[in-house]
Amino acid sequence: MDLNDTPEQAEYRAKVRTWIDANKAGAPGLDGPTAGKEEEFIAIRRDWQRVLAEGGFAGVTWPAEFGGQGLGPLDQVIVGQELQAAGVPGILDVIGIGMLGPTIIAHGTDDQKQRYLAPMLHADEVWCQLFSEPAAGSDLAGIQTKATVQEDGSWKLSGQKVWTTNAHFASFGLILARTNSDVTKHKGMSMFIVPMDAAGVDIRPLRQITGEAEFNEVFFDDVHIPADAIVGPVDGGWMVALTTLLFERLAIGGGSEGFGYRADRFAKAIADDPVASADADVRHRLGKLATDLLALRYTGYRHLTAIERGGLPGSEAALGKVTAVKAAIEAGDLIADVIGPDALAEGEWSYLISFLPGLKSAGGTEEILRNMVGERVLGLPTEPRLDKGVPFSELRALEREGAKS
Amino acid sequence: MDLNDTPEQAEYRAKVRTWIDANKAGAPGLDGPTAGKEEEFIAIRRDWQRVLAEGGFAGVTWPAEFGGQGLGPLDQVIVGQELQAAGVPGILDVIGIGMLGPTIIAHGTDDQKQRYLAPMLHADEVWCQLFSEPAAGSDLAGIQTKATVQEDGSWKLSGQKVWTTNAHFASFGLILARTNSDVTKHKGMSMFIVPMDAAGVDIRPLRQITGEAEFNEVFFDDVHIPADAIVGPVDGGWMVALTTLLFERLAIGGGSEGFGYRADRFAKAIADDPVASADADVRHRLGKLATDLLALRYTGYRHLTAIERGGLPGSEAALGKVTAVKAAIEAGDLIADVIGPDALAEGEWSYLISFLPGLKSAGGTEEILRNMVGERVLGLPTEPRLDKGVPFSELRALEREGAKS
Amino acid sequence: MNFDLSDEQRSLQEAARDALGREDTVAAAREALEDPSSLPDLWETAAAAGWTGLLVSEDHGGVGLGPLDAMLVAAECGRRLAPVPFLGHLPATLLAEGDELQQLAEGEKRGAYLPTMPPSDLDDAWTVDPQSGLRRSPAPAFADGKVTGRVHWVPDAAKADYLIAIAVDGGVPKAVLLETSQPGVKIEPTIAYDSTRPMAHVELDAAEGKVMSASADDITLAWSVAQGLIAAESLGAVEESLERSVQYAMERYTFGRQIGSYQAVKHSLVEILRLMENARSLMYFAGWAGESAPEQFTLAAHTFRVGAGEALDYAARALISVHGGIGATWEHDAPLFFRRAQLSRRLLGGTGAAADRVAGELLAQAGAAPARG
Amino acid sequence: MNFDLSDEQRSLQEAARDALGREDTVAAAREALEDPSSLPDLWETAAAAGWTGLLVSEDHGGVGLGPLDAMLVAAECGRRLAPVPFLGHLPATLLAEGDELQQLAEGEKRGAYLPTMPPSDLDDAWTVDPQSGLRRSPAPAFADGKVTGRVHWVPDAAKADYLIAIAVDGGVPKAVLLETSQPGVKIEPTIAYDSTRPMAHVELDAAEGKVMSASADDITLAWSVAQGLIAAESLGAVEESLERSVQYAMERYTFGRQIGSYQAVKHSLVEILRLMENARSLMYFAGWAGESAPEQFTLAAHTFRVGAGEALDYAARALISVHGGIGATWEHDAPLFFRRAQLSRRLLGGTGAAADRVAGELLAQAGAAPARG
Repeated sequence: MDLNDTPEQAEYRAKVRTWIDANKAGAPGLDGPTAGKEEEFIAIRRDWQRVLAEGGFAGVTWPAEFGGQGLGPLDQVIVGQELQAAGVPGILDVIGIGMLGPTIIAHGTDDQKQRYLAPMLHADEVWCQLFSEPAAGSDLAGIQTKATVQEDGSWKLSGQKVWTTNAHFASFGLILARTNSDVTKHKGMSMFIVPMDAAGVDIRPLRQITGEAEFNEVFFDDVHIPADAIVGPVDGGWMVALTTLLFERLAIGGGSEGFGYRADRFAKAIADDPVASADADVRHRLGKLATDLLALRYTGYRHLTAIERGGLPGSEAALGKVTAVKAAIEAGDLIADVIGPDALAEGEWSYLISFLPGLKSAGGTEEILRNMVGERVLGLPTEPRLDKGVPFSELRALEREGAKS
Repeated sequence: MDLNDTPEQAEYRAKVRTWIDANKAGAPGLDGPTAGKEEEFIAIRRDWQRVLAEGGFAGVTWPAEFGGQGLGPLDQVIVGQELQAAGVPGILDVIGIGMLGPTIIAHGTDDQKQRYLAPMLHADEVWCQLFSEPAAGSDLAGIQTKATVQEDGSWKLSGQKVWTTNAHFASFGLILARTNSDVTKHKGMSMFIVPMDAAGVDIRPLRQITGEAEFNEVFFDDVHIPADAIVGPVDGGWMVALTTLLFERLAIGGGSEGFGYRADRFAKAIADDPVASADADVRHRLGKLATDLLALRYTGYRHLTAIERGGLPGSEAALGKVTAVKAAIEAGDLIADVIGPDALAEGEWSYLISFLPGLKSAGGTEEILRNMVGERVLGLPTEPRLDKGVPFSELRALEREGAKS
Repeated sequence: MNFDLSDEQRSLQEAARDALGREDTVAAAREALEDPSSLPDLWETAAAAGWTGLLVSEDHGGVGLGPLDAMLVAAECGRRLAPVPFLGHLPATLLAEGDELQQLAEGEKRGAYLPTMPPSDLDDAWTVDPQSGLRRSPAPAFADGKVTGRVHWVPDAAKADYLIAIAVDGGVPKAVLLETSQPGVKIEPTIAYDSTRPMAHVELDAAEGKVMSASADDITLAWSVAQGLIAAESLGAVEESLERSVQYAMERYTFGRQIGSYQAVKHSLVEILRLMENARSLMYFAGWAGESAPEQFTLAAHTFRVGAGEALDYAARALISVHGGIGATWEHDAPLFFRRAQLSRRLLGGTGAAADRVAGELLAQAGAAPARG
Repeated sequence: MNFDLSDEQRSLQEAARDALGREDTVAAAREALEDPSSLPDLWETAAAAGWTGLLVSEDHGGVGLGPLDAMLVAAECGRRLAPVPFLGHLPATLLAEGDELQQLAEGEKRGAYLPTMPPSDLDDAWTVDPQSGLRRSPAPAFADGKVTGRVHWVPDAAKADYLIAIAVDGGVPKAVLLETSQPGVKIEPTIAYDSTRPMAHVELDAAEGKVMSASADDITLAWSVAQGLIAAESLGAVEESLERSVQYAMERYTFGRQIGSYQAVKHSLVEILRLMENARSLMYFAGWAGESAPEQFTLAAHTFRVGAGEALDYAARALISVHGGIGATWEHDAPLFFRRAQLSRRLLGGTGAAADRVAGELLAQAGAAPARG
């Protein structure tokens, strides 16, 4: 058990720290945008990503030939830790750099790599991920957005995506679309690069319970996609998507400590109230949820160790989200019980309480996640599937029938 | 909202009370048998059931032609309430009188009614119910005990039953057995009366966590069953079994108040400890579980009202068991947390804590019960079934295959 | 034995459902989050239906019904998240007298009861919810005919004409009727996470009012009725949450099946049903005790508060979860039920204090009668 | 960064698993419920493996390992419900000195630590578990070189040669070594719901012992190590419960499918996994803190106690449930894990007091450093 850096890591950490010390005067603050100043905020954060990229601290794990540093995921973690310790924000385009760029590196053509990676790294062009759809949440392979090949080999794209972060200022999106409905659902999808300013693309903010629009809906109405914008083979989009999701898992596995929900933050809120601090019920609840959050912190170190050894955390790592959301809900409930309705007024606790129901479903419902872990980690049998071996085009009819039987 | 008796009920209640006052001097106590005195205990309780039957307080709802009183289920409840209020036990053969007798009345032949009902009523012959099997718990229709018809029309019975209350002193059992494996599982069962002293019947006590044998396993090895011992049609046993289960539902719906788990009983245990009585955590837990138990009490009155109107409580009544077990587990945990390991020493709390895990699965697991209520009450769709339309003899092969796919 | 609603009570329920169905109060609840002034005022509806005088005898202009009837109407309001100012008004009518009572009953004036918790094992004094924190605030004081003190999180105060304050004089509570327009009364509207429940803090500075004849028992009763009313509103919201959840679980498919066919979803919906049926039984308990067993009303009303609160906590989160991500968006109705759950849980002492009082009542009974059990 | 077990630690685990695999300790646990004398004595096994001196330096006859190593072995014992008297012996070796320490380390003598809770927000004094009830008992008193007092629910005392009592002298705790055979020491074996954990109450009546040089910090450390050890035993039992539950869920069919394919069962088994992985991370936290961050060891050991306790509570009930009715019968192994869960939860202050201490530690940190967060 050793949480210390290896000599190489310590050296890299010192280098990162030196660079941050030299550059932090020019860094923006950690706060999000204030109302009406969103564009300015994004411009500032674009600039800061550019500075980071030039310092070698964006795309740390990207190969050097694409502007990256060719370092390991632990080095990426070190950069994140040091930026956080210095109170300085990281890159703006976390999804592009962390997930979409690596997908293009893995599956894109040389031309695509040439064209897109450098501007992504420097935040000249921010990217968004266009996978989820209203009718395809947990069951991503059920997407209905359709790309139809044209005589000239280009594609026409129509459909709707949802839960799209950054869509409103992204230059490009990586979009999963159905290109063949006559085969089973996993086999008829392809992945495309779509310019977000193309004719027929309509981006609408999607407000959450908090009142803030963390996500967008994106509508596609006969959007023209050139033939060379496909990533990976025609009808081979599912494998490309799995690559993206793998990088997502790596990003989540390495970085989070209870999704930012820290035991000490919650303890502070209770400590402010001497009556609550001495109440057996309050203390019991605090002790239990704090235990969960500390478990997450140290689970994170286990995952980092796995990553350092060149692996990935096991599938059970996904359970960290369950614990984090559960403990944070308990914390929100506890703090609002202690503070009373005042906690529901605007402010951090109100935001926390309103944000959590959305987080609960984000990235797959808890039910799907438990299925996945039960099957992959415990080896439990899957449920009977009604959609196996059925062409996508016939699925709905089958669904109706299955429901009746 | 009126918990008072109707004039007719009040009159009947007065009659019951008068009879109890006149007869309670001869009644046994409420305690269970002491070790080594089980036989004596049963003999005394047989005698007491005979006295009750002669007074007209056994088989209250049975038709008069079979020795009953032809009264309604509410009158049955009144008898139970008055006996309880007087601190006097009820009948010994609750299962026979409440469920098996009515089944024979509904499906038996005249000869069967003639032969069996009167001795059952007077506890000259106690009965047991032989439905559940080790491999057929939640899925009762999966029973494997087999009855094979002989040339002379009699049957040979082999198999194993489990969770059989009173088997060790019962004269007869009502047994569900498979008589045809070439049809789907619900269609190949028949119901029989089996003498528990027949050759080939082996009764073994099944001890629970408490150490007490509340149930038995019963083994059948080529037991001879005469042709006239079948209840209902050949291969028509499932409908007969459903009748028994309906009477079980009536018995549970009408009688219980949280399965005997009363809020005041648990409050008393906490009130004995002044530190616990003032502890916010303890009080919070007590307040919540007591709320659940009081909800059960008043839910019971809603069910009685439904029964009084000639109906049955809705299927959601089955959820009462979930609440009762949950609240009692919480109570056991709370009381043992307050008292400490001493609560686990012999005595009422140790018994409670050890008894509950068994009660949780008794009468169907919570999962099956929730499925049933979700489908019947909320109208939710069933799960895909792999066993539909498949002859019983092929089921296991199909199961194996389903698990692999 | 007849532990069910009467025909009259069913008619009352249906009439309430009809009356409240005329406006889309759920959509209004969302609009009011951004523009509180857009909240419809349902006072005329309530007065026309006789709800304003529901608990007032016919002699005083009311309709002379009981707590169960009031809870049934409150449940219908809760189902629709309808901003009917019941929580403040109805308990006020239990304590007011004379002409003012008549005006309140007939809906000519609006009342607001300043929720004041009777002494309990937690606090051996009359207290009010604090503005913030777990330490409860002392109830206003009564001295020289004047009331001084601050009461927080008062439902329906902003539009009230009369307040019923509970002011304590040497440990003895008095119900005092004040006009909101009079000197020494300051009403500060405050945030409402649930837009349909406008809240205010009330500051009383040597305010002179009419002292009512209500006894400490009457004042305790008003508190318990308020507990029953907020619980009933919660129960109504649970019923609606379940209905909507079941509907979506039938419509939505994933992996080729309706999501309601999956055990995880099915069992969660059954859990709402279980909690809802338990809460309904506790409402009947409170209604029956209010009518036939007054000595059990405090216990009954607080168990209902605890049971309905737990049910709504669960149901509101499940309503969102069953809808997946879309259930957590601004334009969806589910978050409005969630907001209702969050605020209700913390008003009028909160469900935590209600659970404590349930424990206290039972412990007192157990201690007083050591031979029980 | 290397937050994983070392190769040596894995070897230690495997060796423990081998050593404990020689006897069917789970079956023995059931037999001992009816005949406590039938419980196998695994002392020789423990001594031969060097476990008796696990935490003792090589200078004093031990093997000089750390708390994490001890927890790893304890987890293996827990997995098999093996009656290895660790809870009493190992903390005793942290406080003993000299020849007696050597005897304890080499397994020549058996020690039993009398669990004594350091002051906390709950009780601002050194206390021991009461015989019954929520009010904790004062720790034994030290006066004129003699120890007087009563310590309840002491693990492993019945067969011990030496006791380490914590006796308080003007608020200051002293660790005192006593011989069980000496005058003034009375050991009363008591019931054990979990037959593999023989418990005793210890009565000290002006018992004269050797005062050790242990400081209050050392004595707090012994308490925390005991928390970690009982937590580790629980974690091992959880691992075994999960393994057995999964196996049965694969073998058992209902309605034509393996029960492990149903969401209700699957999600419950995943819940065991979730709680187990969290508890394992907390064991690593405690192990790492014990070695590298002693100032965090109290917090870490108590979080592990809370996390592992919650995991075992859940896993033991789930193990029974997944087996259906048969899982609740005497002849089945599942109830033995349930008994382990029930008793463990209430020993050494109980998991409730551990949660309270976690809260206390965090509240103190938050109060002491108001700028944090």
